[in-house]
Amino acid sequence: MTATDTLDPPVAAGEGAAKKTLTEALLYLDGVTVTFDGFRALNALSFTIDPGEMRAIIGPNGAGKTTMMDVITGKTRPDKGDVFFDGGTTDLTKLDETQIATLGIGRKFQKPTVFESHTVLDNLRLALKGQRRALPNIFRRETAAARERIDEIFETIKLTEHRGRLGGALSHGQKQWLEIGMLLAQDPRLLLVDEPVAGMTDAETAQTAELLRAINANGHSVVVVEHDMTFVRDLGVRVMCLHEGSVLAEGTLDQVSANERVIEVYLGR
Amino acid sequence: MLNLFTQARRAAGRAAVGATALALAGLTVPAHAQETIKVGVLHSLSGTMAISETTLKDTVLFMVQEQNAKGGVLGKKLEAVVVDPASNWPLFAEKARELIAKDKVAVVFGCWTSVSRKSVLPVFKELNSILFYPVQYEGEESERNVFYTGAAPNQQAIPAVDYLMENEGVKRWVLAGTDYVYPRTTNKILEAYLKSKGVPAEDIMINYTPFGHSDWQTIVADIKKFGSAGKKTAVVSTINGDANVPFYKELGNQGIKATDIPVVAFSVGEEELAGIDTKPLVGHLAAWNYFQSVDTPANKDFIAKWQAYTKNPKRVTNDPMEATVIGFNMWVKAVEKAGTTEPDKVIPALIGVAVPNLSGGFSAMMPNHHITKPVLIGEIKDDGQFDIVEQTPGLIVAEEWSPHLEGSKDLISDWRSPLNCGNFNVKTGKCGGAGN
Amino acid sequence: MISSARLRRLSCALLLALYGLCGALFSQPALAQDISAPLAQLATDNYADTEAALGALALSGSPAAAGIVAALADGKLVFSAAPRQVFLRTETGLVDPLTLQPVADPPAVKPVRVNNRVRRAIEAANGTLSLVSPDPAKRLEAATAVARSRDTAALPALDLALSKEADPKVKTALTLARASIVMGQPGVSDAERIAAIGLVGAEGNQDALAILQGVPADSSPAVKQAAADAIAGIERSLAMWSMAQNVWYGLSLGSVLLLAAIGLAITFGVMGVINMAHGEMVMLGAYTTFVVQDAIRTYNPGLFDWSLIIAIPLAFLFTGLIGVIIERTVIRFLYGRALETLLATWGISLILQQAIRTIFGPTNREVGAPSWMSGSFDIGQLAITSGRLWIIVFAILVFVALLATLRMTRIGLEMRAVTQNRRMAASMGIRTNWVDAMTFGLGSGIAGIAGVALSQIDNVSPNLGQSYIIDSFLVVVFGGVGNLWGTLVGAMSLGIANKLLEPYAGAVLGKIALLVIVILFIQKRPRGLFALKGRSIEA
Amino acid sequence: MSPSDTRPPTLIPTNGLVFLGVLAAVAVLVPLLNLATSPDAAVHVPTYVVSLLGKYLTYALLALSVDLIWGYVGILSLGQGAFFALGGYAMGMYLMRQIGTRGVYGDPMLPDFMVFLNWKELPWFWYGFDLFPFALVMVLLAPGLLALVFGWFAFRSRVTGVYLSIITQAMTFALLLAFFRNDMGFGGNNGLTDFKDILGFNIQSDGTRAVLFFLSALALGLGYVLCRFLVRSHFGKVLIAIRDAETRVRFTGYRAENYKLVAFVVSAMLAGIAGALYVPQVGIINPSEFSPANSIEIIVWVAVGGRGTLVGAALGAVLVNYAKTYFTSGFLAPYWLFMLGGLFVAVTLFLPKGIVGTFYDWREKRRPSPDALGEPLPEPKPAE
Repeated sequence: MTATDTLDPPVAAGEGAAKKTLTEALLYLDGVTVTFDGFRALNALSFTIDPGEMRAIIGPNGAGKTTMMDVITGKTRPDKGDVFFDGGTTDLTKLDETQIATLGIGRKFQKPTVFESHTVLDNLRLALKGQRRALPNIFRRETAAARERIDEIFETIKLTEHRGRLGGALSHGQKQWLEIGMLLAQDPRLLLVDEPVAGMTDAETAQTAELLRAINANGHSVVVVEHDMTFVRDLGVRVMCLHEGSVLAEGTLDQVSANERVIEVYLGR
Repeated sequence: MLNLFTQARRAAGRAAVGATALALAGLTVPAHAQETIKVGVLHSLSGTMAISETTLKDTVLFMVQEQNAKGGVLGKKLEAVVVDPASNWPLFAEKARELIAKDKVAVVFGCWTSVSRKSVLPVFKELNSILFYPVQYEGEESERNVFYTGAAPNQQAIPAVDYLMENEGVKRWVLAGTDYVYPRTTNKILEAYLKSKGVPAEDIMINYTPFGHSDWQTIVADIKKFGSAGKKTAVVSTINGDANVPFYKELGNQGIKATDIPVVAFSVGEEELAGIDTKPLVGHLAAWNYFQSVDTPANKDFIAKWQAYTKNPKRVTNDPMEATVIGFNMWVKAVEKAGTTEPDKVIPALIGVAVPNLSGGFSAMMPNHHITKPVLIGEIKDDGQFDIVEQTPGLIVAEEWSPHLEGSKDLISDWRSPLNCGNFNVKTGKCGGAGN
Repeated sequence: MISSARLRRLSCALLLALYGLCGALFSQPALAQDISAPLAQLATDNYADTEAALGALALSGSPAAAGIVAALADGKLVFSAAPRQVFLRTETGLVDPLTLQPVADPPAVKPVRVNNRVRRAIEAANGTLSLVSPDPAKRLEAATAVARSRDTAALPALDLALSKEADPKVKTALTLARASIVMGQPGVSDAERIAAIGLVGAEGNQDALAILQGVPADSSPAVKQAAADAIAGIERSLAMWSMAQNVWYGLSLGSVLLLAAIGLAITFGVMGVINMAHGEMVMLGAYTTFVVQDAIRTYNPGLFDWSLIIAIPLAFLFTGLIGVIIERTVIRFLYGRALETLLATWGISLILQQAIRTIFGPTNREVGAPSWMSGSFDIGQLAITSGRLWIIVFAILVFVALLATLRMTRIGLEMRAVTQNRRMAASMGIRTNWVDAMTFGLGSGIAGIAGVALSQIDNVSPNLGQSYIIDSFLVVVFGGVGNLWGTLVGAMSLGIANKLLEPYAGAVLGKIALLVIVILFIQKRPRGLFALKGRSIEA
Repeated sequence: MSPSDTRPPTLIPTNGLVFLGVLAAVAVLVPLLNLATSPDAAVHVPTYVVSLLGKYLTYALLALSVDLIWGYVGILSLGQGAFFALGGYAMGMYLMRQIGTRGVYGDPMLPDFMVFLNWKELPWFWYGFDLFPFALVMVLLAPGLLALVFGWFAFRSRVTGVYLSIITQAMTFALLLAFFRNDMGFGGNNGLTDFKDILGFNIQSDGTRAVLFFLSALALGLGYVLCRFLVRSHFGKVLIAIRDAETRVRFTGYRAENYKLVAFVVSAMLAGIAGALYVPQVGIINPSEFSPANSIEIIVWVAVGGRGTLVGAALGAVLVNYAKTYFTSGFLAPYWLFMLGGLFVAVTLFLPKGIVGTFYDWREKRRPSPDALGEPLPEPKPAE
């Protein structure tokens, strides 16, 4: 037993959502504050994600959703607060993006970001879990296992027939899927997915929801940031609403969308 | 293998190798029929040195025209081949090679900076051609294929220092230069010379600045401070080209007048002064072997023709131009003496050739491949010209190896038989420097 | 400074002149000297003779002497070889130096030649004459000259002058001069010496230091101690002043850097064009100044002092126009491809350099300084040169004007709008093409204005721009791309750091050290001094 | 058969084969035609052409080194000339020591420039350069170490884009100033020159020149193969990924700075080798090789030839330098800067992808094939 294990879960101001203790949570944020030139992007943000959980995060523009992801993935250092991963064993604020990615946190950007001058296949090859050091990669050869795994992912993201095309030549939706596929290839324990269905058709949106549920079912924890309420409903998971850098409400989608404050600042009447 | 190559070469193989030959066609222009004698001009027309060297290119073209008007040389017309080495030192070597090997020039007039000369030297030695080098330089060199028509340090620096000591009673010296070989060597020589004249070390300040130095505030203030110690102080400037204008402007701004701390420069001539308002600089000095203000009929005639040639009645003349003119005339005379442009005949024929210089006397090519020169000291006038305040009574022979330097005090050069050596050591009696 | 032989001559002259003055005051009539001998001696090409003749003239007390000396200084004193005779050249013709009557039948003449040695003799003669001058300023100058000369022979003359002097300022100067001389003289009492040391030490400048260092080695310990204390005091204060002086030099260099970089802060910083032709815009501005001055010299020399003022708008318009042309013909096809702008503008810079070389020739062109930019003055021990002061003022004015243009004018607003969100700006009816052209024109025009200022301190040659381009980029990047204040602070801090390093490391090592510092600094702040912070955007 | 079994890109694509073929032909024919034909023969290649072409080849290798980091990693180094010059200096120092007593002062130890600056002892950093293997190691080590230290700092601090470009320029400018100083002991402005022989062979003899030419061609060929090998490996794919989306690469778990560093060091070493081959062929190395303008020119070569194509970089270097040689002689000499400047502007406006890149585009258009596995076409993205 370490001292941290005995810590009581902190209670967020004005909000009584149950919090897991540090040791139980896969991801643990406590009192995280980030300020840019006087603007508080995150204001004492606290929440936890359980192993195997999928969570949807909603909130108006500027609520701090992307900054939250930046903090978790090491792109932005918080001014204050704790960010722990894997049952409190790892302090994410001490690590950089690469180390965090290696720990098993994958991230999909708001704007789909694939390697545009690589083929779809090479995009997956690059993302596939494996050797990450520079020098050994000069002489690396592709293994049969790797090839099989890539084929599997292609099946999942339904891009098999596009494998030879350049990443930059894909449609917007295809890029979104490729990026999710790349996340899968990394085999992370936690996926952070930022607006995965922006710009997708309804059919594509539904497919994406299905895809994410399948990923979650495979044991990956997922955090999805999304505005599309239909999509969030399709996911059917616990929802958290951010506002002005802290958690406004948390619960099922119905609970959250019934919250007066949420309606006021986000959903509208 | 090599043997095979040489044999094959003599056998003049006529293998048809189209692709490469085609690819190289642009580079290998067949030599022209030899109805003219070609004269190479190797001066930068662009880049940092264009400022100084362009005039020398014009001078050679002018001399070629003049000579052709007189009927050319050996009954043939001269033809100038101009290339632009673009102030790029490796390009100098490349262009020299092109002039000699491709254009088959009989002689090359060129280079300004020491480094450009050093760069082309191996080429001239290898291809056995002739270079006339018209700029004052640091000495410490004498090569069979090069003829130096500019001043060695003893033909410029030392007389200038003597003048300041005798006429201005200077006791304290600032040796300010650009950090390259000419100022370094000249200042080493001057330092040794001043010390031999009893100037204590604390009365000599040496300062080096990089090329194109433009912010002189601190250094000029230091000079001012050094000069306020109660002893008459002078600045000996070996500051190069571009840096001079801001230097003199700063002197003027900080109110250092020639009557307080005179500056004697070795790299500032009429051409450089054309870019400065000289009113604040009146009285500062320069030492050269020629000034445009030299009052001789030969010079007046030359200036008139030059200004007519350039169609610019304000075009100035300067010392390296005179050196180019002297070199050109010497080459013409030697070719006529030898009856051929063959370098192996012209090189020995050049020794002993004397041609009139523009300051009223004759300059002669000495066995060390340097020429005899008068030394003139001039004070800057407000019209950008120089007032000649002193002229050595006779001609001075170049000390290409300075007796004031440790490494060269035992060396001499003599390109006549039987010595035929550019660095003969009189102590060891051997050719080849200090080689034991 | 002044050779001792000459000093002795000066002080003798001074002495005699003073006695002459006293003589004139006490015993009428003044003895009128015959100056025909020195006049004949002036008719020569020999500097030593000229110098000697000047000395004699100064001592002569002849009323004609001042005029003759002035004429010599102006190059208006001429002589004929046979007969050996001097004349003054006036606008109407030659006149006799004594009678000032026109010469009926002028012989062939040439000017009496002047070199530094003669020039100094002229100054000395003028100085001698100015000690009897009714103008206190002239007397002050003469007193200062004597203080610097420290010639014992001048002591009696000084004592005499002191007893007559009424002006307190001149009196102080004379006292100081006396103290300086007393310092090194044998047979002076310790008390008098220590008093002198106190007086001189209070001056606290470089000259005083030199005088104090001249205390004879065989002085008593008390005198030596007093001198050592005074020297230490002066050195302390001089060290502080020299620090201030270095900061001043740094500000001056910084203002030059600011001028050179500020146009680039627009074309590169705001528009993102890696503008390698920026230096050539500066050069074009400098050449505009040259053309303006050339025209003024030819058509209206009286306007010369206004030449820079006239050149500023012309340089702005001309280089601005060139900038607009470049933008319209080349740059506009390259937006969003910053690295290709590097390539194209590099090509443009080669073309512009060669164009100027073809038109104006490869050599430097002369750009003169108007009288209000010449000279220098002191604040305490701080030497301020007017030219540099004006450049600092000018740099700040340009900076403020540019800031105001961007902040307060319609075009400035549109520029900011276009750089921040081109599509949005376009949809709001802003003619983005026009704004692009104007912005590039503004940046180029500002560079042209900088050229006007830089023509005052640097070569006006086709290579002018090349020498500033690296520093300019360094300043903009160091300050933070896209931030004008960053450029200002960057330029000033680089300038001052350079000048503070220079006395210790020398010009070259100082500059190298500065470059290394900038490289290391960029590691600490990879987006410059004034980087904009904000929510990180992806990729 | 698994669908993932797609053919990996060949090590040497068609254009590479053409390039290597031409290079091999030139490498053999030029020395042969120089040595084995009489000077009067129509097909004779004069010696000056050999050294000229040799110089172009070293420039081509230098351009290749720039293309590796600029074309494939997006590092726009405006200081590549520094690595070239350091390699050149390492070779130059060896050649200086080979002069031995044949210098004008005949000093057995000290190069001439040290003698006339009154230096008494050889500075410590000149020791070892009398040995060829040591010099060869330094040719790689000097630029490599500089790149390692500089890159380690810069990439770790995530200095990118123009900021990186400008500090590389500051680096080469600082070195320029340093090497100009005579007190540094590298011959100041004059640099190192007047070389006599290399490994005992007269450096000016036609045979030596031919061998040096051949070696330059060989180095270029090997350099090309090495670069190809690197960019088509998994390592190379990461490099291209860094160029296009560095942040994504980091979030995928790669240490982008290490990849950049390796590429930067390899590139610096290639530049060093180019410099080492350049010096004996042109006969001089001096600080002007460090000048920022030189480094910018290298970028220009690559851009003219086609960034991110390797072959294009080499081609661009040869073409631009041939144009320079051609324009700086004869009646064009006074106007050559107009031509060169005009060329750069024209290339950016009309051939934005360079000669080779434009050729690819043209070929793609003629023969549309969605499968672009052969040569990954770079989409040069704005650096900032």
